[in-house]
Amino acid sequence: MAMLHIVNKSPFERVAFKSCLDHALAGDSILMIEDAAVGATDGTIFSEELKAAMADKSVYVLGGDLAARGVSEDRMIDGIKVVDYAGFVNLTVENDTTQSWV
Amino acid sequence: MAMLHIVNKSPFERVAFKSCLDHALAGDSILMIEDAAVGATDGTIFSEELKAAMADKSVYVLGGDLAARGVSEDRMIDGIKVVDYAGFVNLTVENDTTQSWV
Amino acid sequence: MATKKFMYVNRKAPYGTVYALEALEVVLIAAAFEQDISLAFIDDGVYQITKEQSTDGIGMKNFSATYKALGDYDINKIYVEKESLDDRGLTADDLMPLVWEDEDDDWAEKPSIKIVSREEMAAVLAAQDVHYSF
Amino acid sequence: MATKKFMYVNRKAPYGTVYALEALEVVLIAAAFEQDISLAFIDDGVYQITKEQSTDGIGMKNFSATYKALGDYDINKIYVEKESLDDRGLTADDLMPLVWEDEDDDWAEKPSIKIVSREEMAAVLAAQDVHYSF
Amino acid sequence: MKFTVMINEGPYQHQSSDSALQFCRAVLAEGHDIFRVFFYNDGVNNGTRLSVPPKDDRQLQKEWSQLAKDHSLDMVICIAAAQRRGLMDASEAERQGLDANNIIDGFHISGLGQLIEGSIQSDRTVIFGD
Amino acid sequence: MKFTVMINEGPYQHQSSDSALQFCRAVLAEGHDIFRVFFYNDGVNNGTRLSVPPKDDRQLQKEWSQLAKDHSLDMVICIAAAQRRGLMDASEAERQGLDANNIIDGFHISGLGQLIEGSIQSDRTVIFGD
Repeated sequence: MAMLHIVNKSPFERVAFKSCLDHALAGDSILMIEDAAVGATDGTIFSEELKAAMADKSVYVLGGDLAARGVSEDRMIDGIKVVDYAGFVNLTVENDTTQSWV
Repeated sequence: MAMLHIVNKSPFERVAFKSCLDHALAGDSILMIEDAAVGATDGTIFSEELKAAMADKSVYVLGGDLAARGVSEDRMIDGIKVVDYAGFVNLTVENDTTQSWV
Repeated sequence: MATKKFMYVNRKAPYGTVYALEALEVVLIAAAFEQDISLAFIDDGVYQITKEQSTDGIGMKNFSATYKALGDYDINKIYVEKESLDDRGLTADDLMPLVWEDEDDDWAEKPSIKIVSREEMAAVLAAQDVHYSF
Repeated sequence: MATKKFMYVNRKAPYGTVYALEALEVVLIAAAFEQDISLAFIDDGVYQITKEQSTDGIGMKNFSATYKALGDYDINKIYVEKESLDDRGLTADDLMPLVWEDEDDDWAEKPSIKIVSREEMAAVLAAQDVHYSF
Repeated sequence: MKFTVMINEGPYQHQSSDSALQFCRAVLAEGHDIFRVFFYNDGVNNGTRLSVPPKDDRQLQKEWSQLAKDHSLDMVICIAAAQRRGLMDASEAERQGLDANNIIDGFHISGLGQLIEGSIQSDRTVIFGD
Repeated sequence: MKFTVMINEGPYQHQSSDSALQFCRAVLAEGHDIFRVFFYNDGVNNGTRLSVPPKDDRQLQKEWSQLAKDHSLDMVICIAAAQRRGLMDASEAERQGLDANNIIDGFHISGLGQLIEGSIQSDRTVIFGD
């Protein structure tokens, strides 16, 4: 049963994102929305932790939320996929369950 | 100009408490209210950092908030002072300014 | 109606925000729907079930006793993450003794709380159909 | 009325919550009161003044241009914490170039942003009379 | 697929309401069904008709109301959460002896059972909160 | 001493309203003055009269209202924040062409300048938020 983990909190501000990574299993997907989008940036105090998770999990970011916070896509960690809301919906369909790390 | 720093966020949940400690100066006071009260507990992943700050700052906790979260006073870090709302008011009076680390 | 596995993920301290209380209100209603209900206490959520909570000083209602009633509604799968306790200097002894009576075992009183590792918690979460988080 | 030193402490990312926008609305009103105004951007607050914010994808108004207008109101003490930028992989080049025109220097355009260390930021905060945080 | 969506924060203060609104629109655009939208906690504040945001800002409460009308959505405000926060429809206001009500068209007030039933009947439950 | 207190969160969802209420009571009990209480952001939601919390819960909006009456406090709801969130007094509702209002006695609606002026006039400004 693959799970979509939806995280909406900045990894620099709250423990929710870290907690999400600590509980996601291989094969799961993680979608960053709202303030969590800043977590897609490479070269941060959080980026190595997210890269490690990407070894066996897929990571997505909602493009609109990334752009709103002034982070251009060329600053992202390689391998993170940018989705729009249609892509968000598809992720909830493709995975068996969703969990929001609010 | 001594400052009262009011922090209301759990140190295990958000960066606000750490940020408060990083910006408080010697002689300042720090008051834990609401969810921040759990930060008064000794033997946590946060307690050594708070103890270090106590070398040159005074640390207080609102007793009602501590009790509400099931932390008894004998579990607290030595030297933290328990205050009630009257004590909270007095701290705002005794310090020249207050800053809330919301 | 179909039976699904419902997981209530509790990650926030009580009283500072309403989430713990309003999550509990959902759990109590859910009991009437005869679904498979589990509760997880992770991160600051472990403070929701500490014993000896007293709200006299903050003017709010102490709702912690309600967790003790969950066993009466056959809600007895309560998972608490050991790493979350450890980080906060807490142990199982700091938690309320939540129990249920096993009808199939001459109504023997049994503990509802299972202390699990983070790895076990991840597996428990993965086995659910619906994840409520507040 | 007396003149006080007002410090606006901005620690949250824009758009995810309303705090950045509603803090900015206070700053704009405050300009009319002829007080000594400073802004601090600490922690995720630094995202409030990143350049090239685009809100087309989220249906919200892009209010970042308003920060550029602060100079016109003689609000030109804008402190940004270097450690907060570093932790997020950002540099001064990622921020909007906020400027003001110095009446006493033939209206020369001067930068409003001062990148300061955490230690310097602590000293700046300590020198204020009123701290607004949202 | 059938979706139930829960929103736990009010409009403007958190992005949850915006995100959920865009998500619901995308669910419908992708050809899926929304079984129910459930507003809980401060989420109930999305259901007021007394909001008048600045002209150049989005009109969240009205946009939710319009979405409900356009797609005949079942949008439920939790009664217990609404009572704490002062969201009232005409009949509930009368029952409580209040002199006014403030709910906007498209929302209706009901119990928490509607959330559970929504998750049972739906293929996916997606939660937006703080 | 003179205090101005700002509250940035609504009732129930966050403890801010509870904490601020207890703080204000203590300020008065200690013999100090409250120059102004300013409700901003979701804090404006403390000013509704349509709330009917469970009987065994605290009645935050009514307790604020009572405190204002008992001590003749100046309790201001920010107009811009109130318009976004649907807090209206009779005259503002009429001006906006709305059919109802929901503000409780003891609060009044005014501009952000009241906050700045409060901080200028007061010896201490204390902020309660999320």
